[in-house]
Amino acid sequence: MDAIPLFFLLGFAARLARSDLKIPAQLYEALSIYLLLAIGLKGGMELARQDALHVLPQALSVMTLGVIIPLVAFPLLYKVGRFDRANAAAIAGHYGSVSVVTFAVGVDYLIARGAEFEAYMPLFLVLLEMPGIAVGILLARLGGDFRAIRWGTLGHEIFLGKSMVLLGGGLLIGWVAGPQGLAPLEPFFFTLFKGVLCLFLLEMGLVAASQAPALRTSGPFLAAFAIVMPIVAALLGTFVGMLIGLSPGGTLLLATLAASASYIAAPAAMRIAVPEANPGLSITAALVVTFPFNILVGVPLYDRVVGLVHGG
Amino acid sequence: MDAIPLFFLLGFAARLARSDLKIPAQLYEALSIYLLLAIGLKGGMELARQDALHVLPQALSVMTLGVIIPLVAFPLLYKVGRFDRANAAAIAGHYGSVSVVTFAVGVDYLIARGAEFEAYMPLFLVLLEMPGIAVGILLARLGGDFRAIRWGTLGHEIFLGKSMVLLGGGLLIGWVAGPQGLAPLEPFFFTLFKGVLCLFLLEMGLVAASQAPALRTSGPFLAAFAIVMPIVAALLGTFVGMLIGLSPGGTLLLATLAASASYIAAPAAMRIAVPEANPGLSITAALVVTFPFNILVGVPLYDRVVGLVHGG
Amino acid sequence: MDAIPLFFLLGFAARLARSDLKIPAQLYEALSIYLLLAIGLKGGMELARQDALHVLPQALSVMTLGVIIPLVAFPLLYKVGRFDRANAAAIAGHYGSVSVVTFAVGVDYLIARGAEFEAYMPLFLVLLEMPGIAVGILLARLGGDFRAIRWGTLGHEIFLGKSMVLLGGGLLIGWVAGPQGLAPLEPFFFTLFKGVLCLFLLEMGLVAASQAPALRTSGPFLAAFAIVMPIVAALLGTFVGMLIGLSPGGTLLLATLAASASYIAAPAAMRIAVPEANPGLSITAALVVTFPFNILVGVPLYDRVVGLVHGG
Amino acid sequence: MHQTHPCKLVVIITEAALEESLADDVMDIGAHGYTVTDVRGQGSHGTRNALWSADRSIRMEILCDAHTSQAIVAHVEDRYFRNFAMVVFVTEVGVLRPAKFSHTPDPR
Amino acid sequence: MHQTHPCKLVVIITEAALEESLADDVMDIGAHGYTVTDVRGQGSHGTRNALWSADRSIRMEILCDAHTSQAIVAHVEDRYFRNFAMVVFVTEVGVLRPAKFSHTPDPR
Amino acid sequence: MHQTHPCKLVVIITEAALEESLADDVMDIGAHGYTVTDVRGQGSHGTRNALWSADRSIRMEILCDAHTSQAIVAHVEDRYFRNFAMVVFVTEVGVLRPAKFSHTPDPR
Ligand SMILES: Nc1ncnc2c1ncn2[C@@H]1O[C@H](COP(=O)(O)O)[C@@H](O)[C@H]1O
Ligand SMILES: Nc1ncnc2c1ncn2[C@@H]1O[C@H](COP(=O)(O)O)[C@@H](O)[C@H]1O
Ligand SMILES: Nc1ncnc2c1ncn2[C@@H]1O[C@H](COP(=O)(O)O)[C@@H](O)[C@H]1O
Ligand code: NA
Ligand code: NA
Ligand code: NA
Repeated sequence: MDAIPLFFLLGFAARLARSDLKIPAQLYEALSIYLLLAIGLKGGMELARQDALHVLPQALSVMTLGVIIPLVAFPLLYKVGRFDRANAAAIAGHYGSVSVVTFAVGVDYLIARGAEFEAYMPLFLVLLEMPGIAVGILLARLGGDFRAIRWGTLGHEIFLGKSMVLLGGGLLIGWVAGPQGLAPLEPFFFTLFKGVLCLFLLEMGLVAASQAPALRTSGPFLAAFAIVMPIVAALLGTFVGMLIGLSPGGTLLLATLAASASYIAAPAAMRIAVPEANPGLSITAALVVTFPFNILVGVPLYDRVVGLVHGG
Repeated sequence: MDAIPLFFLLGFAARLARSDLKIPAQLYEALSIYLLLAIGLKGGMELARQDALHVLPQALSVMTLGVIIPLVAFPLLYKVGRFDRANAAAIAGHYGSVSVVTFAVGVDYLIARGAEFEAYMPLFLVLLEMPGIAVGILLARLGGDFRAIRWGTLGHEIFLGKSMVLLGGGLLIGWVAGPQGLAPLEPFFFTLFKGVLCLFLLEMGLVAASQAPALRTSGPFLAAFAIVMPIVAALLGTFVGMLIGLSPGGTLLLATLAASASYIAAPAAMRIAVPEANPGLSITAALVVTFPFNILVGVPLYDRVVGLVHGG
Repeated sequence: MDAIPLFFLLGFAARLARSDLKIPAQLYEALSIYLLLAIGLKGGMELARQDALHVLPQALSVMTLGVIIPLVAFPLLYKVGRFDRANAAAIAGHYGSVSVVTFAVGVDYLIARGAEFEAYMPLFLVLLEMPGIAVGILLARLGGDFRAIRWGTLGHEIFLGKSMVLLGGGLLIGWVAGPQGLAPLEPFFFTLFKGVLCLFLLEMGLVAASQAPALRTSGPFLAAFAIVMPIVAALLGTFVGMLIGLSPGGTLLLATLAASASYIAAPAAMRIAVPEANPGLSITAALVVTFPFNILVGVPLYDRVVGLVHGG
Repeated sequence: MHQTHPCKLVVIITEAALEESLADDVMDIGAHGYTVTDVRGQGSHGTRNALWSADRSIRMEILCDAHTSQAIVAHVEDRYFRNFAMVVFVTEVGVLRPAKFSHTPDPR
Repeated sequence: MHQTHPCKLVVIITEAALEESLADDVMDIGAHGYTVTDVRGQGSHGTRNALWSADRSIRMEILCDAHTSQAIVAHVEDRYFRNFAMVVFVTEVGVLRPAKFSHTPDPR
Repeated sequence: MHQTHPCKLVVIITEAALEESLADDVMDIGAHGYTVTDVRGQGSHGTRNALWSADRSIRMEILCDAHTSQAIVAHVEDRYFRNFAMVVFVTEVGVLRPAKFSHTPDPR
């Protein structure tokens, strides 16, 4: 059996049992810096092997996907869920953006099964990180005073946030240095990747469990949304994947990205750009429900879906 | 020559010379999390290859060993050493439990010599961690008000302490995932192990030296006890190892475990369960005397002993 | 293209763009501990393969180089640059000492080109770290009250500073343990080296950029000095390299060491020994100008020089 | 007008091992919150340099009303002083929303 | 003689996300400096255990004259209280060089 | 009854490089202990963001009697103010066991 979900469960259980196990804050930072850089480097290295003209149209469609998802999520939250505009928009933004670790778990899922996929998928990960957040912020401001939007801060949060810089920077370095230039970095950034990912999932389990109690207060609708929305988004992702002619593996990864909700970039950006939104809601949905759902149930589920559509 | 003791000596010397070299607290945490998990995973993976019926009786005898050792240590400390009940019990508990790093050094000692040993020995490490601590706490309370024991906290400290969760959790994950599931984690958790261990020993040297001055105040008896006790315990361990039919290598490791004193799990548990005991005493004995003694002198010594008895 | 300078540029750019990317302080500590130890170990291991009589005379000449460089730098700063004695001496001390990371980049430069070099060069790195600092401190005190020098503290700072202990200690361990003893540490300390170095350069970029504004206040002379001095020192290093019969590769590394300015050992020592010197000046010169100059322009430049002289 | 109202600040410096139980205690006693910082230091129990787990210390500060501060001080003295490295001090500060830190209704 | 002069100490405990903007604010308002510590804790917004990025808190302390402290308190209350986990308190301390922390000339 | 007694709290914020010598100094001067926290900040010497070794700052707080606080303040001003980034302030706090922090016998 694959070890990754086990590490998450260990962390989750340990925290529920009120164990004193803690991952030091700076270790958490170090692990996420490593994961973001490594994924970016890998994607950039593979991108160096592609010709731009082939990837460009795909890239545009993928970004469109990032715009559509929050536009689907928002009405659900605002009209059905009765959240106020700010909270509905903030949560929608989290689901419009992506979870790097969920992506990594998807990649691992394919590798474990020896399945093929477009090795430059991390490019799409990078492209999907921003649009959803931007749309979420705009939705929050549609209410009225657009002037209230501090575009400077906004752009800064979106393009210069830690995760964008590491993912995008890694992508750029990998692309410039190319496979040859990265060869000597392979033992550190690629060979160790899965081990580090497991450690990070242990931490994710601890964090998710520590946030779990908030579920009670946040209400049943949000919990339902946090399971339904990923599935809907995964279908959209599958559709776009087919549309742009990705391999089954690539399609699954795009579906997984669509289904994933951001808990690093989005929270940081929303806190500054939509401060009136309650960060607890987005985090609880994204981290306590959607993240575990995706890595434990979602990925295999989406795989079956992709299998069906590709089969047909 | 093997590098491990050299790293300990470097740290020890650097600190004695009042160098400003420090291992950041969170790096120390990170290293111990890694070591505990890695050892657990290795053991679990090997356990997956065994049949329970074969291991179970061995496991029980090993746990008995964990109960006996503190029962041997306590009277020595209480009657001969004239420590008050709380301190005698607390120190006994430290020696009843085990040192993960000492075990790792023992394993490395065998590997360096290409000697065979039961690869599932980490199971015994896990089983030996708790009983000694529990016995130590009970001995402290025998004095009178048993009601004073907060069993809840006690059990919590023993079973949910950081090291138990990581060792036990790793064991479980390794056992469930099996050799196949762990294969992709090998480069991170197993290939790097010895390097990380060296870094940790550097830190152990710094810590031991920083505690060394306490030896003067804690008196000669404790110093003597911290050398005699490991030897006695090692003999008990050797005896049990023979009894349950372990290989010479396995017997050496069991002797080493018996001889080792806990400085992670026990101090944490005792501080909560036997607060009136002076933590300085246990730490000084376990860390400043017994730990260096074991990794520098003890392991080779116990190896000779095991050689004799197995030879005869 | 080689990835190393790219990581530095990424960090530098991220900081200039005011990204919130930060390398946790303790990760920075951990990385530098690793790099210092790894370089020391490597050098010691190779030293074990040499005979002392061959290396000794070289070692002495190299230490002389470390004494000469600050004596060249001081008058430039004091007379031409019009810095007061304390600042001129402190800056000179920084350039007399060396930068471990610059050395590592030089080594990587040679490896990438498959060029040969004396594998025990780290010995010279260790030998060059101290003399420059000592000379700088003496120059600062020449002004008058030599009694003001607290030789104890001074020696302590120089010989027991973090970087000396790790470099020197690593060297010793590597030398004692030898290639065999270090073999099991290779995956951790050597295989991962370049990856860790890249991460550290990312951080160096962040730091350099954060210090960049100081350039405006520190004036044009210092900026010029921070480019001219490395070149002058590199020529001295090249000369000594030829003199002691180093290979072209070894000569380049010695030139690189000479050209590099310390930003770990020297700042720490100077802050205590010459507190009246403004640490901002040395740091700005060494970190914001000289370090990037060396890794981006210097090393290839010195390589050409060495090529010429060796060719001729 | 942003007038500040008097409020007590209780500061407890002790072994990191006590963090959880202290947090539970102060909340039970009636504090509405607390802030914890990792620290190192020296005192009658010798130096605690945070070199390793058992060597770590914390600094917990609690804003509360006079009554609660009394109760907290009394509790920690009775429960922890004898067996743990610990220092406690109390000081008077000004806060904006006294109600946030006390049981008494907000005077504003 | 090392006499100390009265000075205000403003302490702000809030979400780490605000560190940069708070620093800019207090300097704009007229403080000459500030000190930041990483902390964790609990309050009306629940526990913030610094387990991960968005869960981190900071403690910023600012030494300044009464006028500036008033302005800082007013500003943070207006700008941040509604939407952020935040606690602010002010206390009186003694400093050696009052000029270092105020706009008024040094009385010495 | 848990009455508190007046005591001085001296706080020194300065470069991390001074931690060891400051600790030695205050103990020599007569303090019975101290607590150190890692901090970052800004002041007349510019920003110190703890991005790297030489950029780190510490916050040392010392509980002591008035006499000792005077001596500490005087010492650090004479010895360090000219060459180091440093801020010092003193405040009055209440402690439970004054004897723990002073040379004078415990009034209790
Ligand atoms: N006089 C003091 N001033 C500041 N902090 C102190 C003082 N005495 C003790 N501490 C802190 O409180 C902890 C426990 O104190 P103690 O119980 O005296 O060992 C020490 O490790 C210090 O961090
Ligand atoms: N009564 C209190 N005493 C000390 N710190 C507090 C208190 N209340 C809140 N805090 C700190 O301020 C942060 C935000 O407070 P709040 O807005 O009440 O959630 C908390 O996470 C604590 O770190
Ligand atoms: N007004 C202030 N309020 C709070 N902390 C300060 C203040 N001024 C300086 N500091 C702290 O003291 C350190 C040294 O101050 P300075 O010598 O003014 O650069 C700074 O890095 C800050 O951490
Ligand atoms: Na998504
Ligand atoms: Na034992
Ligand atoms: Na140099």
